[in-house]
Amino acid sequence: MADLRVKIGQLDLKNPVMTASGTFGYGEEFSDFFDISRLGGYIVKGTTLAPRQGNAYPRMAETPAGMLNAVGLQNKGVHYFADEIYPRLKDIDSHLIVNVSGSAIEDYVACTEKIAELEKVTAIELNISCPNVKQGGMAFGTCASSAGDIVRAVRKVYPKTLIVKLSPNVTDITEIARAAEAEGADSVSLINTLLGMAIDADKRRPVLSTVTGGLSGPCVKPVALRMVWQTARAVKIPVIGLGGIMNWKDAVEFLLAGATAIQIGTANFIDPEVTIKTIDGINEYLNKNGYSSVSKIIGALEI
Amino acid sequence: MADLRVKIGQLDLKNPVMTASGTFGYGEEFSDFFDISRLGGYIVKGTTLAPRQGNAYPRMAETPAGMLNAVGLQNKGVHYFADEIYPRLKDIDSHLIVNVSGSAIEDYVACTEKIAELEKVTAIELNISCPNVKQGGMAFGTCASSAGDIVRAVRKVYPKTLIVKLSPNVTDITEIARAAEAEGADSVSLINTLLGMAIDADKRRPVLSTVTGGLSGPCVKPVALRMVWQTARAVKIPVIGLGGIMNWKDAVEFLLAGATAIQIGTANFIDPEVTIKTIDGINEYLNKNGYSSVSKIIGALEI
Amino acid sequence: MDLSVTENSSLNENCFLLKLTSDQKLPDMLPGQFAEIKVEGSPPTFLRRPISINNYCTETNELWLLVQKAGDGTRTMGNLKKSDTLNLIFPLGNSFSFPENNSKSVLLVGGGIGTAPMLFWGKYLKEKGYSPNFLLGARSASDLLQLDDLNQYGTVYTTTEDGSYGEKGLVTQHSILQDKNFGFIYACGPKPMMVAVARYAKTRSVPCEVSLENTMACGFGVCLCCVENTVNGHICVCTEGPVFNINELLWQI
Amino acid sequence: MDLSVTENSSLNENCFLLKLTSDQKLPDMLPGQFAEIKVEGSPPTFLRRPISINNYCTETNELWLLVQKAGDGTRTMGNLKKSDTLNLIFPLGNSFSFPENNSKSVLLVGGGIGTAPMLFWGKYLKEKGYSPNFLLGARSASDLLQLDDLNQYGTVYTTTEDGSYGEKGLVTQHSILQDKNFGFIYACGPKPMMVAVARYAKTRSVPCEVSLENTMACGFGVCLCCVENTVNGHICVCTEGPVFNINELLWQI
Ligand SMILES: Cc1cc2nc3c(=O)[nH]c(=O)nc-3n(C[C@H](O)[C@H](O)[C@H](O)COP(=O)(O)OP(=O)(O)OC[C@H]3O[C@@H](n4cnc5c(N)ncnc54)[C@H](O)[C@@H]3O)c2cc1C
Ligand SMILES: Cc1cc2nc3c(=O)[nH]c(=O)nc-3n(C[C@H](O)[C@H](O)[C@H](O)COP(=O)(O)OP(=O)(O)OC[C@H]3O[C@@H](n4cnc5c(N)ncnc54)[C@H](O)[C@@H]3O)c2cc1C
Ligand SMILES: Cc1cc2nc3c(=O)[nH]c(=O)nc-3n(C[C@H](O)[C@H](O)[C@H](O)COP(=O)(O)O)c2cc1C
Ligand SMILES: Cc1cc2nc3c(=O)[nH]c(=O)nc-3n(C[C@H](O)[C@H](O)[C@H](O)COP(=O)(O)O)c2cc1C
Ligand code: FES
Ligand code: FES
Repeated sequence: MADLRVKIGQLDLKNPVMTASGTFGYGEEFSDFFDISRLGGYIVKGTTLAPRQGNAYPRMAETPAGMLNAVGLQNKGVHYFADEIYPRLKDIDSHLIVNVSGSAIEDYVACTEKIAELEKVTAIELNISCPNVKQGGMAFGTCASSAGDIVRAVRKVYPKTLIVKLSPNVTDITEIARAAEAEGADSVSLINTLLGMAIDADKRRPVLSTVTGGLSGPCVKPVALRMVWQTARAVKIPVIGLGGIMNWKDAVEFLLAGATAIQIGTANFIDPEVTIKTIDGINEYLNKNGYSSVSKIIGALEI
Repeated sequence: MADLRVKIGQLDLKNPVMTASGTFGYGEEFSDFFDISRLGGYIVKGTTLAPRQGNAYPRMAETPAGMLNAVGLQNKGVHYFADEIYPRLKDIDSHLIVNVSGSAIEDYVACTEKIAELEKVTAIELNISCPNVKQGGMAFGTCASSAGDIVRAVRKVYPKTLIVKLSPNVTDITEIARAAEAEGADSVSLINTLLGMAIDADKRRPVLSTVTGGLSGPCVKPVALRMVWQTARAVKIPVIGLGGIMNWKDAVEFLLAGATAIQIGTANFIDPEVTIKTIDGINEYLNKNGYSSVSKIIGALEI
Repeated sequence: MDLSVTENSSLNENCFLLKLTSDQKLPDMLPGQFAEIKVEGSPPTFLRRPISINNYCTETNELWLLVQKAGDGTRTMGNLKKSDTLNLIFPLGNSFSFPENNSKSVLLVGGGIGTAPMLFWGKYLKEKGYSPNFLLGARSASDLLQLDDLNQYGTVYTTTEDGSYGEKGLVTQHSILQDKNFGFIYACGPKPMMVAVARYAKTRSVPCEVSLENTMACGFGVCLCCVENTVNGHICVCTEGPVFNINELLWQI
Repeated sequence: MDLSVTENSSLNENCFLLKLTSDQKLPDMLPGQFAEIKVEGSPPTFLRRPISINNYCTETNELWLLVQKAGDGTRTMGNLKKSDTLNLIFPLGNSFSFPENNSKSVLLVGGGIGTAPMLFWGKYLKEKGYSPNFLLGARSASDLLQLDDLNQYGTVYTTTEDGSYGEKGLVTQHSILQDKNFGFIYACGPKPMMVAVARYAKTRSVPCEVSLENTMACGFGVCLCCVENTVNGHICVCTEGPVFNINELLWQI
């Protein structure tokens, strides 16, 4: 057994495999499939200060090797999370990370303050990259100065590990990553979804109620890998890589490109046990190739 | 038979189906498969002032529902094109469009001046979006002011139809499109390839000699459709849509999203007759749905 | 869970019946529930495909799926052969409810492939002492599926749009709806049909449940892609449905 | 062009031989040329797959492909059954050249699946009055393919790495290379093997052609993805190859 441990900010992860926000519910839904305490960490649904109904139906379109979603951050708000959901999750032996979303800086800050009270939430992932809400999310993530502003404000109220989730819908993702780093982020995770669109030619209408939505799945993997590689060379804080990871081989590619940990999103829908298989697969890869620990392959791409 | 004619700048196209640069050679390679004069237009290889060897091997990686290329504008230069290739193409009854590429403004201008001398080249497509050459191409296409500069310089020396090909690797493609329009472009075509990367986990190396390359094929279609839709609403000049079109249905989606014409790239590799099938399919779609002309569905998406 | 195909029979040009089994005992399941199916060898089929449980035979440890070829995913499933393996996540979703009143005569309405969940539900109702009546609507005689199977568990009424079998017309025009009273109505099929059935039920104050479709990415409640707007807000069809009481819905009925 | 499968026979665990035909007369083709094949039902296989023409029988109007299961694309091709249809673009590429000198004895070296083009070329050479000698190298006896077919057209020499058939060792260690002289050498196989053969040929001043692989997107010269760096610059393997004279290459030999 290779040493799979990695460190993100103050977190010691037992392995580099986490779940991506919005694709893993609150984790409980997966307890029929495997023991979720095996995960390095699990990032729960995008959580906002106030409850949100999300967008109208239809919210999903299948695309070549991927899907578009337009969920729009449906959730019952941070107080419901703290009161009703957190108590059920807090004793699971893995890192519970909350994805904090919003539209205004004050909301992000207030939501974070509430989360900061929850002892067993060991980190937040600041979602400044959701393409599916009208004002918000993505607007912050597509401009270095506003990304810096929001990270600064949240950092002030959050002493634990702060991960900033970046949008791929930008000219230069390293610029945003550096802005987050400069304001004290402990890590950046990327990529969130690419902004895309699907059209029903017969009905002559967009498939999604919101016209555009977020693209995820293997189709985005080449773009995600490239951005992770660029970002890992541009910042000193650890990078968490995601986007289209379907198996251990994809995960290894992200680690080689420079990611210290990875997240699995859409693949959970197709194989609920994919995360566990990925942990096992990384371990086997390391053993087969004679690496004693996963840290040996992080950023080890030979150019 | 529906009326398939569309107009791009000064060009009257017999139908809205063209081929994408770099995926159709000089057209001649396809004459075994069909009569290329049936095409609305055909855009030949990226052509530069001086000959270029292109990048080292390997130049290609297959990806989920797509491919990465790192050809790097291999071509024998505009003079060779004018002397050796043009004479063979000039009598084909379709619009011959040259994709003009380069790294410095002066080269673009000089290359364009040479092309302007060739009577039967009825338009150029200015490629400011090639991700595969070190200095060049894409740098212009990812910044509105430098895009404006180059369009202005080329417009001065080129009185015929000027199409500007845009990069999708930007935060806001409409900004670049508007800059091109403001400097007198007759049309914009989009998207060029998304910058991506592939890694060989076993060899722990990038698959491409250039590390990163350009992503094309159905995997990029949702992003391309979204950008075409955004751009068609942002500019008055006609938009030419491309990115992942594999069949008539995909083509109709781009037309509905606001494209006046479309280009087919990667699909030519898989089915060399795809362009002809697409023309026929669009015609059938129009007939079946009672449209007398293709112009009736351009931008006709119901939101 | 990997199941193995014991039989794949074509019922007409577009529909086939898959029978599946396993070495292990299949998990308990209820009528109205569905499975999420991984289709192998179909390039455009990235996500799993939701298919209702058509029947579950505890004796033979068999699960039946009644499938219509809608696109490449279901077409590729149609090529499965005896002994092939199919990966299913199941059982998923809620199930139909028993009538709360004492009325034993209930109506199960299926439009097109919407009959799929009704065989299992009818069988189950019969076992619990109810008298199911099946009302099926289809375009043409050959689109009426599993009539013999359904006949074992209740009376079958049919309509066809072209009049080639049963009464001519839409399912909601069948005379039985005027002639008989039912204690509960269950419906599955195209939305306009379900709306019409719901309207009929509401007018007569008969309790009514419908089984909804939606575009699903996961099928087990984690993606939130499959919502129906209800009196309780956006609710996932895959976990809190697919069966809904019409009183919960915000349909114009 | 759509061809139909007349036979698919498994030659060992990893390799199979596909025989294809058409109602129309197949186009003329030459040894060394290849086909680009559209694989249906393999989700990861987006592009066509290049496969050499293993044999072409004008009498039976049959085309043979000898294929090794390398990944999902070739594995899926391996499931093809009699009467299935396969879409090919062919013939593509250049072909082997005849010796320019008068020597009639030539050597055709195949490493692993690299023997694929050699059957057709050997047959062709024989028909034109040459004496082909086949030298095949493989890991083990079961990896030596089509020996009977090759025997019809020339003498077959073999090496296996484990010594289970023929001489033990690598193809380039076979004694025939010391014992006989050849007027031309043709090689196809893994690059290290081809380099070794090229070195042997160069040392002895025997003309030599090798058939190269490359990652191809189109196969007919329009994408420029498949270049080999040569004395004439970057050249497409799919149109100006796959067969190259070793003098054109910039290999370290
Ligand atoms: C809870 C539930 C139970 C179902 N039970 C059955 C059943 O028992 N038998 C059966 O034949 N079908 C059933 N369906 C419908 C079935 O899931 C779709 O027909 C199938 O997913 C189509 O896949 P495809 O790849 O063949 O077609 P695609 O190419 O994906 O689509 C073909 C057409 O079907 C539509 N479609 C695709 N996916 C869905 C979906 N999830 N819901 C509704 N429409 C869709 C598309 O919009 C398109 O018009 C059920 C759906 C749900 C949600
Ligand atoms: C001109 C030419 C002729 C060929 N003739 C034959 C033949 O007669 N019989 C035969 O079995 N194979 C032949 N090949 C190799 C064959 O094309 C590959 O094995 C096949 O494309 C692999 O596809 P896949 O989907 O099964 O595997 P993939 O999953 O795509 O790949 C599996 C492995 O094969 C490698 N590979 C993939 N594509 C190619 C390629 N185009 N060239 C080289 N390596 C590749 C990959 O890097 C990977 O390591 C030929 C290749 C070329 C270029
Ligand atoms: C249905 C769905 C819902 C999502 N919701 C969120 C969310 O609430 N917050 C967030 O930061 N990202 C969200 N994402 C993005 C994913 O976390 C992830 O960044 C993206 O899907 C790319 O990874 P993948 O290709 O592995 O899915 C969502 C993605 C999907 C598919
Ligand atoms: C092999 C290859 C070479 C290309 N060369 C060029 C080029 O020379 N100039 C250019 O503007 N675009 C070039 N492109 C981009 C295509 O023209 C097109 O914009 C892109 O592939 C998206 O369309 P598609 O998905 O239909 O292929 C190339 C694409 C490929 C795949
Ligand atoms: S389909 Fe994912 S929540 Fe219902
Ligand atoms: S494979 Fe496209 S040019 Fe050779």
